[in-house]
Amino acid sequence: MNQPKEIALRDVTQTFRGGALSAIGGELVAVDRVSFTLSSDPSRITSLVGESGSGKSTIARIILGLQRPTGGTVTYNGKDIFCLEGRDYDTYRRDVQPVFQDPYGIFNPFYRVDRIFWRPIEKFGLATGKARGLRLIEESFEAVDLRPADVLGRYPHQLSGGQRQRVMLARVHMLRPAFIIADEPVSMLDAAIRVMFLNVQLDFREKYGMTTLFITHDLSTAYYLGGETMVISQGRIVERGRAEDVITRPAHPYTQQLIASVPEPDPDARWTDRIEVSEQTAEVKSASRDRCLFAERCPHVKERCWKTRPAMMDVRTGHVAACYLYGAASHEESRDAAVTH
Amino acid sequence: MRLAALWRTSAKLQVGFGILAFFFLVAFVHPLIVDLIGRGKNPLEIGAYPAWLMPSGAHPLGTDRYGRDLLAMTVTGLWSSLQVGVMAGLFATFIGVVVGFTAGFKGGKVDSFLATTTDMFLVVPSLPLLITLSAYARNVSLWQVALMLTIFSWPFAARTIRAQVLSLRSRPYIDLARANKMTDMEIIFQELVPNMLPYLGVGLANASLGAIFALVGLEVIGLGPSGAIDLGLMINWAVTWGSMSLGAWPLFVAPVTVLSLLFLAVNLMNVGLEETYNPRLRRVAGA
Amino acid sequence: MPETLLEIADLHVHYDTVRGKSRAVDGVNLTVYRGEILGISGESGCGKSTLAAAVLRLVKPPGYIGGGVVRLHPRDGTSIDLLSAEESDVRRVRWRRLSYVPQGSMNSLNPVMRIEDQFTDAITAHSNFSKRDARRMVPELLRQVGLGAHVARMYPHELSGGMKQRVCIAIAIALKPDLVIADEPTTALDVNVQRLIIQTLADLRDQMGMTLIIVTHDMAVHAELCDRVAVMYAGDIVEVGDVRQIFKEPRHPYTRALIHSIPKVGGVRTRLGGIGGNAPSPLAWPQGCRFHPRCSQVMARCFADTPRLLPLDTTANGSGPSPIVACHLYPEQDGSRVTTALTPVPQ
Amino acid sequence: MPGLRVWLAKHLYVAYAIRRTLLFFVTLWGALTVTFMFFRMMPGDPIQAYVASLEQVGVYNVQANQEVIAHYRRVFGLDGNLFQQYLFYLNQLFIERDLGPALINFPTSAQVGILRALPWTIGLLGLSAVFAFALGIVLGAIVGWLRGRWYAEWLTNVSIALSHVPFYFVGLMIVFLLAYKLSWFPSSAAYNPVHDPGFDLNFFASVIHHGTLPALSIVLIGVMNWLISTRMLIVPTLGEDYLTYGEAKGLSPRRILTTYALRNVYLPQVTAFGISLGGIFNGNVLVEQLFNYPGLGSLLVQAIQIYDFNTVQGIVAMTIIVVLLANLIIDLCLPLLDPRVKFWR
Repeated sequence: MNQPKEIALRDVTQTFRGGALSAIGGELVAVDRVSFTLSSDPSRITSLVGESGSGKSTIARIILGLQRPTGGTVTYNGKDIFCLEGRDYDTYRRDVQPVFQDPYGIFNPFYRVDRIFWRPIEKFGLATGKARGLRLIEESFEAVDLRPADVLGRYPHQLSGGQRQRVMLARVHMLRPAFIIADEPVSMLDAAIRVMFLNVQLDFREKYGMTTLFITHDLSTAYYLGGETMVISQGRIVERGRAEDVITRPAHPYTQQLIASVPEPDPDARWTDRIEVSEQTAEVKSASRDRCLFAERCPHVKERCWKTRPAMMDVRTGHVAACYLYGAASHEESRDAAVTH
Repeated sequence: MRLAALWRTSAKLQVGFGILAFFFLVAFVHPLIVDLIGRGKNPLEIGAYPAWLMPSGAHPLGTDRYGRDLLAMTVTGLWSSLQVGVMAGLFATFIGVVVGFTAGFKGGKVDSFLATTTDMFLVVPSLPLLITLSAYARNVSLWQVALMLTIFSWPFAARTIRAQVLSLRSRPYIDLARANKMTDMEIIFQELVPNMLPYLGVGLANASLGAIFALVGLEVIGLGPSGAIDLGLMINWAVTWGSMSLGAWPLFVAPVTVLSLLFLAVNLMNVGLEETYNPRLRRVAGA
Repeated sequence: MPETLLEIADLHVHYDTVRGKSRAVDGVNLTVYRGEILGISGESGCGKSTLAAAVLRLVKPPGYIGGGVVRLHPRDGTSIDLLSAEESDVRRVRWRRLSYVPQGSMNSLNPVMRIEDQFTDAITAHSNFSKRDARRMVPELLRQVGLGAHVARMYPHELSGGMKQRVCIAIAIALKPDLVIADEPTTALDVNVQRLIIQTLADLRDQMGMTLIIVTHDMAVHAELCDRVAVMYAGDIVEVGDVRQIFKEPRHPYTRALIHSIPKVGGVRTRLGGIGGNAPSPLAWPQGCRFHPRCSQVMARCFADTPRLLPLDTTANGSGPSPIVACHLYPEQDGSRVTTALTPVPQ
Repeated sequence: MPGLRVWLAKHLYVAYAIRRTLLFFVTLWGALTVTFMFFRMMPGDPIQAYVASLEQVGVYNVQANQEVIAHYRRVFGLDGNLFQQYLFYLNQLFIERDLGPALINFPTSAQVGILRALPWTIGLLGLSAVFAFALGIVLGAIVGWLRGRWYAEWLTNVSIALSHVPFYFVGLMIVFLLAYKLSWFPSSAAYNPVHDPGFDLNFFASVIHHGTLPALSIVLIGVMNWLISTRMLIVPTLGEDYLTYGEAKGLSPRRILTTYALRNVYLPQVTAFGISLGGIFNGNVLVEQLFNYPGLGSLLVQAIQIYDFNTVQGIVAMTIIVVLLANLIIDLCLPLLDPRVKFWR
């Protein structure tokens, strides 16, 4: 793993059109010009936090090459991942591996669970011969606190949710990819197994130097993992920085409201103020998208917020937020500036 | 659901498959049965035996107007009906699989085009066209009859397979297969097809049955394309010769019972498969 | 002693599945007092949702009630054992005395009926209101959960998850019942909607004096909302106590591990322990104390006999009603059994 | 243009109706083209076959007058290349709405015969199909709701056994039993010729009396078919969350079955009904032939036997139009059954 590997997203956009949506007149913009970079050196856990429908899962599918975005590019070491051929495609698949959300859907019910391991071993040539392959699998089982006897030779419906998700982790451990794209892997697990899962995720970074993009809607999980945190809302990255900064000293009004709504597991720290959330029904939001999308609900809304989309402004070193409270540059100006220098 | 597990949990599937297997067995060994009855001479020859014999030891189903043994005729008729049915069923299922998989897997414009085309064929009433075809194209071979029947039975297979593929395609294990660098073809044959085997099997049975039903329909109104003896022709003879009024019930009852049992068998398999394969149905059934 | 509203004594709920008999709820004893919010917590598969379904008598085949008594003491009616009473009697009690906010509230609303019809069919079924009067009550009920009157004419698929949940709450309080049971009311909701739901449920107790049972695995929701919390493990209750006692001085090793494995936002970040091993299967609960395979303070006794749910004497560090624990770490002090002797009921 | 899209967004039903109507025309055009191609690609030439049959009757000396054949060919729109024939075919169908001379009662044009036979088929087929559908849904719901009781399971198993037996099988059995053995009902013709068609009571009585047997053979099997499919749909619905919620609300079982379970089953079943019409027409052809009921079915068989090309082509086109129209009407009524339809179809 000598020279650093990098996945770079530039202005990635995904709009859904057609079918029912054309009946609603227009399209749904799921991801709206998102740019960020994941680097394998230094290996780091980046959590992408957002509500359901904010586009975070769509970004995961785009990075994994499962869905071609309608705009912008995703490059791996400079080359567009949707135009990779031959060796480049192989290395990309080898270095970027997923961990999915639904433990019940990740196994093909027709085959035994072992196939999850033998397919990549054959495809990526991890081990020649059955014996060496088996040793590789047992080694990975140790790392995720699973006994091979409980799992190997069984069918998916014979395993519990927790066991299944740990099998996925064992698979990732065996492959040792440079990047793990984990799409809400813990949201369907109980507290006890969830913590164990997160600890293994931390080990992957410390021991094996794997960089993880961890997608979740749960702020406490993001905080527990540390590393870097990005907050996404309605398809746009609104805030980005070290986990401690973003979660304990949130800059963007949206993040502040999000943090305030997380219930404290402490009876003495109950909420005292009441919140009034104006509920938009599902009908079309007609206003144009070239503005700050949080303007309707933002306590500090200004004239400029309605005019143009804010760029990412510096709040403190390594902590940026897309809000005019911290600067005046609009998204367009900053993008042109970025292109020139 | 593993095939073995599927087999054990559904009694309906077992009974249905049992009946079907029995009929296929009888059809395969029909020359032996015919020889056994004929004891040397061909029981299907005109004038082989006295006409309108009632069922007896030598002739379990009696004889028809020209003294031909009915059991031998039923068995031979079964063989040709099944032959045409299975051939048409295979053609129809093959086209259905190709169309269903392309539409379901590709999605987007290809899917909407193929779906509309399938609906087009579904709406066209197939029997009048088949009748026209058989009226104009006299004495055609079994192969051509099977092809004719296929034209209008492939949409049914295509529709069910497309629905299946659409529901399976969005499962996470398909995305995982892509992450394992598996190509589209590998995904279809290694991930999708195994899960759909029960549906493909029953789909084939349905398509074949539909073809037999259409062919028998043609023959009952005397417009059967080919001259070979088969169950439909026997019913036609029974009706035109008024065998019921002559009290020679076997000529009518034998083919009708065989065909009804065939329908029952396929139906049982359909219901059995649906009950064990549809997770929501199973949840309610407590499995 | 606060007034008792609901008594559950030795309740058993079993399922006959293909793989054998599943003893989802296995001898639960619990008392609910009027005007409080009782939280029922525990990992998924511990039987808390089955318990709620049993109290509402909604257990459907292949599940069945294996035994036990669930006695409801409504304010103005005669008390009724919900399990043994006639179906017609139970149906009279439903919604007027005892109502329910369903678990999967995302698809609990009938997709082909307008929201107001979902209100009126419950109201007209249990009161002598006509359909028109019932329809007039709807806007007021919607306002109480923060929804506009226009929602009444809409269909479920036009509402967001949070709105559907609040509609279910509004329907539950339509006839001012004595007890509302909410099963996982905040799961699968976004954070700010979750907070709104918690606030709405708290209002039911504070402003309308209703009694609630909240079933959820999310301990933080219990902390924000409940007065007392019962922790369930492997089909039985292992600890019941005041919410501060449960969070600050948890007695049972399982409760302690549960509290310890909640990631917090803010504060120093240390690695949490979590609980080793796997959740036990209801087809074969472990012998003796069911937590012994995963318990850090397991003793010889724990393998042999199952500890009984007993109140600890509170004189030592009395803080509110005495905590009730089922663990051999706390040898039986005063030997009095909890809730075995039901309060005498005037026949 | 964008203004229209926004307006459509407000009036979802109109957008849905436009989409379905466009799809109707596309499918109609496609189906008619398929039948056109089918007739043209058939082995053998309809005119030759017709002339050959005349020759057997000894009416024509074919070799002598080739121009007779040329004349027939032009009249039947079979001259010129394929594309010209296609234009002639479409023109016949939609613009002139005259299908050309029929051979059945030459020279009256084909659509006269077809339009005379259409009401009988619509009456027999339409009524019995709808009746079988309604009865099937109700029985299916009851059997689904009472699953486990012996009579419910017994009825289900009988239905499974008989639901796919073809109409004319049942027709044959009914004729044998009711008409021949017990002779309660007449087994042929649409009405007693004694009464001339008109709006008097006994004409209707005899129509119903004659129509009972053919209708019965369609209804009997249709009911069982719909019973099975409804039960298959309603059993999982009984496990849905909103049903448990209805029970928790303490609603009466009857109300839960109708407004909660059944209303969610209407949508898939009504759509399936639309699609099944094509298939029902197939069975109907044979039933009409068996009971020589003067509908499109028996007209078709007559036309085939004398190679009446125009009538056959007209009947097929008419069936397609009728079935597709019925489907369009059903599609347009779907949103009333289930409001979500406007969104995802």
